[in-house]
Amino acid sequence: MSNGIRFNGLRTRRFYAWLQAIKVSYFKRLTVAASGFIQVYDMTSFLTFPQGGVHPPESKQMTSQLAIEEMGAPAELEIILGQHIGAPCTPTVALRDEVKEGDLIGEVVKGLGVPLHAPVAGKVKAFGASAHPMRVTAPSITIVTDLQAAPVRYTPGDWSGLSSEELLKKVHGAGVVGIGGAGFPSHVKLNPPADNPVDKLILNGAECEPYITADHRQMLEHSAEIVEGAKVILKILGIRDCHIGIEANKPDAIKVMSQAAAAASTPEFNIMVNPLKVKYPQGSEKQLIQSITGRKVPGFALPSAVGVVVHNVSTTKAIYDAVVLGKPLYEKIVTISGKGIKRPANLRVKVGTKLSDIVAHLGGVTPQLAKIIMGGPMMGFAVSSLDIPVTKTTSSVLFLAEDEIDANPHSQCIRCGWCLEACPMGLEPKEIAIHVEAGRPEDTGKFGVFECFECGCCAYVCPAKRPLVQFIRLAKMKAKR
Amino acid sequence: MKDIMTIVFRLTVSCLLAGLVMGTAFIFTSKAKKHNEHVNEQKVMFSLLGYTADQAKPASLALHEVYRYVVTDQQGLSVGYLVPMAGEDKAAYTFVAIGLDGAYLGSYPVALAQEEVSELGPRDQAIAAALGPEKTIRYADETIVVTNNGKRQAYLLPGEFPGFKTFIKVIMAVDQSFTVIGLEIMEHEEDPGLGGEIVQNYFKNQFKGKSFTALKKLGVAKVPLPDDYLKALDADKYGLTAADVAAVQELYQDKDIYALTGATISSRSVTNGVKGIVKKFAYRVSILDKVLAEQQIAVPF
Amino acid sequence: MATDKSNLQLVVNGILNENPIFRLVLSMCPAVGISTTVMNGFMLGVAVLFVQVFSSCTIAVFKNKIHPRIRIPTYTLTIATWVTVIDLVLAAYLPEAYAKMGIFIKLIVAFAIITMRLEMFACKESVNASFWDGIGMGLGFMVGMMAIGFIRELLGLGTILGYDILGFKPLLFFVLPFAGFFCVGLMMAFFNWIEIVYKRSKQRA
Amino acid sequence: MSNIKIIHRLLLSLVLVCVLPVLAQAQELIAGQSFGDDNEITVTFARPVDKAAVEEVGNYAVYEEPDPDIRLAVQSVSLADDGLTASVRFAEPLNTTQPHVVIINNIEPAGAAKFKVSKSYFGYLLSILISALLINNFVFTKYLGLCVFFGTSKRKDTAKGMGFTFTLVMVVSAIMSWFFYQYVLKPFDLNFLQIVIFIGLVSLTVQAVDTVLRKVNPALFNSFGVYLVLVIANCVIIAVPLILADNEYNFLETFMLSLGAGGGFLLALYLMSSVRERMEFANVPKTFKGVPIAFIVAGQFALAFLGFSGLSLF
Amino acid sequence: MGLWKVSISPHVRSNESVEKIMWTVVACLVPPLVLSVFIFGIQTLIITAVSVASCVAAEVLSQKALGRRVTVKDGSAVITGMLLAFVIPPGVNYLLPVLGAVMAIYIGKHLLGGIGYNIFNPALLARAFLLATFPVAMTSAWLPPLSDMAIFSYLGTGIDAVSTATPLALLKEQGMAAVIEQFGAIPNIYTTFLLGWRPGCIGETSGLLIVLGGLYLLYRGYITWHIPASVLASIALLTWIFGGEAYLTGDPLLAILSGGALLGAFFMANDYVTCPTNKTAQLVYGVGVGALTVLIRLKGGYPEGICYAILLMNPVSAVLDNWFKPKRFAPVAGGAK
Repeated sequence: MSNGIRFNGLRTRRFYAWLQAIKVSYFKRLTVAASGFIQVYDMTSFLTFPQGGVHPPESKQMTSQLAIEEMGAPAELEIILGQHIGAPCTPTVALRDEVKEGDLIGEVVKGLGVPLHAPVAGKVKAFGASAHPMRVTAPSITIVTDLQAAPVRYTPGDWSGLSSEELLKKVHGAGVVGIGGAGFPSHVKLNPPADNPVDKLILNGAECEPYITADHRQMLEHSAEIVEGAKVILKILGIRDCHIGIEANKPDAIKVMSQAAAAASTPEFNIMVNPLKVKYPQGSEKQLIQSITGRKVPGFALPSAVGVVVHNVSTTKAIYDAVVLGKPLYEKIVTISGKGIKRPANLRVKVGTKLSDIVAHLGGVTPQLAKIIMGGPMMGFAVSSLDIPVTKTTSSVLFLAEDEIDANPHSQCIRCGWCLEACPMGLEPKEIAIHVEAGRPEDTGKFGVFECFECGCCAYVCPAKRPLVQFIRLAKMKAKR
Repeated sequence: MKDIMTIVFRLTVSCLLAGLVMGTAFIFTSKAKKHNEHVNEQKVMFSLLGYTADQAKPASLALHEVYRYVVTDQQGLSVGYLVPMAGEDKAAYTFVAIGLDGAYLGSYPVALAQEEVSELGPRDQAIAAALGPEKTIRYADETIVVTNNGKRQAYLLPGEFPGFKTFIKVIMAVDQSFTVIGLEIMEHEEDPGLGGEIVQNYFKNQFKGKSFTALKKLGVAKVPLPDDYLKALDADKYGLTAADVAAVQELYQDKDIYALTGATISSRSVTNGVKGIVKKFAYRVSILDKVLAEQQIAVPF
Repeated sequence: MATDKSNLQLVVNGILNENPIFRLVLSMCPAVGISTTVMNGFMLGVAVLFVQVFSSCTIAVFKNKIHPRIRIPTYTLTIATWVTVIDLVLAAYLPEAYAKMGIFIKLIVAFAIITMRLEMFACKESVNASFWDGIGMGLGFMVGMMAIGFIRELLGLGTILGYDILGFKPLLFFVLPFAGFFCVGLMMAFFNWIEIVYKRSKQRA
Repeated sequence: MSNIKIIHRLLLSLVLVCVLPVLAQAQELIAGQSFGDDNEITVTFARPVDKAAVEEVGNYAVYEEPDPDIRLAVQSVSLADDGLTASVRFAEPLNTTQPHVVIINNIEPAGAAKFKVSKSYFGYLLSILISALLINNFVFTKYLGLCVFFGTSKRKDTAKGMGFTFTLVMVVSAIMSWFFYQYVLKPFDLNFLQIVIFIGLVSLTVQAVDTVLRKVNPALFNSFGVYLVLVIANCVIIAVPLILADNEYNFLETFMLSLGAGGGFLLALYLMSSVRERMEFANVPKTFKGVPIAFIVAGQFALAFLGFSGLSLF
Repeated sequence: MGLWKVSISPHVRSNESVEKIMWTVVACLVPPLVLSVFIFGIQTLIITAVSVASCVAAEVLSQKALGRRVTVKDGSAVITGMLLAFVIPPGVNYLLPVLGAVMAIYIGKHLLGGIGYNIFNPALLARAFLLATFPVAMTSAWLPPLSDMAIFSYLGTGIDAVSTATPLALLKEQGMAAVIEQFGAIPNIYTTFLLGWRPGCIGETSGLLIVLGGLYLLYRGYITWHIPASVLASIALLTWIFGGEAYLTGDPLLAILSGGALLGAFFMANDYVTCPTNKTAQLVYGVGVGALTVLIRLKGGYPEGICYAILLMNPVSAVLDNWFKPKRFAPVAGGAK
């Protein structure tokens, strides 16, 4: 366990994590109670990846016990056309068209992508540009909600008779993308290249980023649906094994999911839950695959290269919705947390809802608010405006207060080497940063700068508070071949 | 081809020119070099004997070099001394061979010019020629006997011994009863500021006046140098008169050598080295004297 | 392509603009190794001056006779010859100083500065110019060595040319051999600083 | 890289070939002998010997090799229980830099056993090597070769190439110089030609290495060739023959000295270049940029290398 | 709506910082200092104060002179000052640490680019400098430990009159018997040395407190076990093999307790800036430090070698960092794409 005693400033917190695990992990409770030594042993016996990683304060207690709350449709929605990796959608509606909830409003004409659906019934008001956390602005469709329209009811249908192609088409048609991460179209993932036989499905329930509890609540409240979705995926892929990886700090989810998995497992479908050690970035695809299967995905390759397909639990739920209910993906569970918001919550919001509406729904912000982040605190984007609409991939919006963020100025690198220890990819962030600082970003290729997925572990641990991720991004930009 | 010819030709010419220049320089300087080589050493020797720039040496003072060799032949090892002969003819030398037990083995006249005696190569050749082919010789060391008006006054003993780092080369002067008259460090590579302090008066002058009996059991004391002794040892610096110095010296005559602070090993090496040189010399000179007297070999000392 | 500089300019150039130690950064070994006293610097300076002047003149005299393909060997031979001469002379007439400088006198043969001046200057210029250039370079080297020697002797031994100036030894450090590195480094930086300040004042003017 | 490895292996095997014969010496009755404490000689016999004869102090005659007429006083002799190892103690500390001759009379029916105790020659050779490599490192404690040292220590690869080239040229030219010195200069009293001859031999070696490399291994030549010219005008190279002529080294010692000097230069260059590559990113004051700061760093290296001073391994 | 901060992820940072690390190290160095007052008298406190003050002053002046941000608050100069005082004898002139501070901070650190860019450990560099410049004071100003809490008794007295030898110097010059004669027989000598009642440098003697401080740093995760363990283990092992009259008879425990090995292993060798970052490299580095220490102790010109051993290994860490790279997570063949 190379990182066993690494980031020890966090030792106290880790101890609490132990306690938490002890309190509830019923299947290990007996051994855990035996002795302190076995406790440590027990902790490390959870699956994990061997190299790097950090354990930031989890801060999940603010929302982890809050049930998913429906947030009604706001008066106006802005639906960004490019919500996935690939080409943005082209609108299929015209100005002032009436749309119903779930109607197709955008489609990809050429290239990779999924269709877009109307989250509400209403009227197309404008084709404009919305604020976007990464791209400043992005083309969008504005829909004025018809507040009188009744919500659509979906009923489960039988899917067992459908072939894998038909299932895939349903997934595509519902506009399902990987909603835990970058928004990769799910139907592509479900159709791996033929030369790489896939034998394992992994459902990612790690949710390793601090604060976020959307997947956690999803697993608690929709365990049966997730398991059913997993079965759909297994059927599409034509395989038997499904692992659900859940970090050990969500013992209730582990319990519920285990029960659901046990109930759903048949000779055909073998679904099991793997508790994972609490360590960031446990939920990163490569790390998760290594934790559960021990396989290493080579650099720049897809998980299918090692015979694995990974889906987020929420994506699985969306696939369930698409296939079983026939409901397109236009709602999203978003964790709203942080000391900067009056009432933290796990909200089910319509895609296209603006942050300002959410803030209004939750009673406004507190005076301590210092930073608003879309996504997790480790990899999310700080935003400067509340006009940004929620997309399919938004899993959380954090309103952080001054004491939750770090605003210290950075100093020179002291070569402590902590970033080397923290990097899950085995890179040398300090060297990359020093090269970039000295104006030689083109030399950073040899330190593997392109393998970096910007998990932020290095910058998190850096005692000199150096903006290492920033340097790395700069290096990536400048060192493009 | 023509190119190569010119190159070869010009190179040859330049080599010849260079050789000419160097050869000329060599011829012009070689004599001065021989002359100047030992000037410094001689100066040190006279200063050890007490003759400095102010106090010129008397004309009656003479230095006689005795070279010791180790001789190997069928019988085994023996020792030989190249001694000058007394008399008007200054260029006469004899090689006196003595067995390891002190017995006289024979003497061989050596044909050697006086200027050549201080040079290792010609001297070795001359001795080898005198001894005959079946004996091999190896140069060991040299001693200088100082006479005044034909009477022995002192011995000058050059020698070297291992110091803390590399070898320490010294010249020391002892009188006829082997009491140390003076010690001069010629070469050393001890640490500057630590062992390098052996060249300082306050260390090397401590040996002055140590009698042979005191020397034989001389040790090193790791205590600070007393103030009065320090002043006496460096009399020039503190402006002490000779009488004062003598009085203090008397006081410390039988004391051990006070070690240099932080350089006990260097101090001890010098002490042991000096001890060894004098002890060996005293032993050898008694044997040599005995043999010379027995065999009635006339030497100028 | 004769030089357009006067004799005096050539000499000054060697001492200031193209000082072999501080500006050209050549022949650093003696500058570090034996620059502990002014006298040492002076003695080695004299030796280098001699070799430089004589080599420069020799090459300048024979510059038309030297085949370009054996240029470097010829330079080496010339320098080696004159080094041998000065080596013999010093060994014969100044044995004490010779002993102090040890192997460095013989190593003048490998000083890059001399070869460089032959290659850059003497093989193109007249005997007269070469002579003055040789003087300049030699003096430059000597001045550099003496400057380092001055600092090291003053700070290390408290003396200048053997005369007691301070009456005590401030920092033994400076006469230790390796202090040469620090002295040369700091002095170079000092000259760089002067240059920067000079340039800045010039710009302002 | 692989070329460097080949050279490395070559040098290593050369060392072994030169050193093995020295190791393979053996004595008859006396199986081993060495200096023990500062006043002790330890003797190991090949077969059990008579305890009384061995422990009889009067049976011993011991002297330093250059002083056969002065016998050292043996204080006591004790034979260990195994009957093979005897410890001879002396009244006074021994001067272990000199070989000591020990004669033990009446120990065998055949008569006396005579043998020499000295520090092992192999150890002496190694100490020459280690001394040139570390203790008297040519760059940091002898201050030679600084121009090349500062010039080529900017990049690691250059430094490595330079260091290996130096070592090669140094070993070859030193061996040639040694032959020349021993068989031409000394017998004919031409010592004053030392400088010319040695620098000529160095140039010749460089030229030879250049030609041979170009033909035999063009790849290696491409990586080393550029440095070869620099080698000629360098005092480290010429210093080795001068030192060995001064100290009258024999062939093996010459080899060890040149190898150590070359290795030491390589070591210094490699360390310095690694450090300087790191220094490139440092915010060095403007006036110190470049050579001055390299001097300061080299001074700090020299300060650290003081740690080796006074080191005597064997 | 107010203005919110915008920056690149990650938005949360661990609460460790350079200042925190440095000041924790300073805190760990305080107990040995306090003990040294009782061992060698109040002047150790004065020397340390002078040393720290001059290091801090040198840092401020250097940074002002070089036009850099003054970062004296981060405590690194304080550490250098304390460590410098810890490695010089307790009986030296108060001027020595001032000169040492200039060497350590200006020449050793700021000329090379400031914190993070020094190649050699500044405190040890200064010690080597002082040892070369004031060889007598640095090798002989050892004080015998006080037995009666008379902490003012050495003030103003001639140090020459009381100076003594360190155990290692005694061991080197006169052998084990002399050490036992002066400090007591074998089992007792360990406890005496562990508690610090022996001549030595100001901070190196109180072994127990140094170990405790080191363990606290280990617990906090500021240092890892690799360097201290490999340094101490290699010193112990090599001393055991080569340090005795015959092979395998050396006294490893004495070797660790009698010199600066503990201080070096816990507070000097693992200085972040000058040690390698890779863990394997750190092990190699530690063994190198240990081996050189034993080499210098047994065969070298100094009784204690850890100072030079660390200095000699410092530049090697640049090499080791190049040799030992972290294990990449399945890199693509042919290097970076």
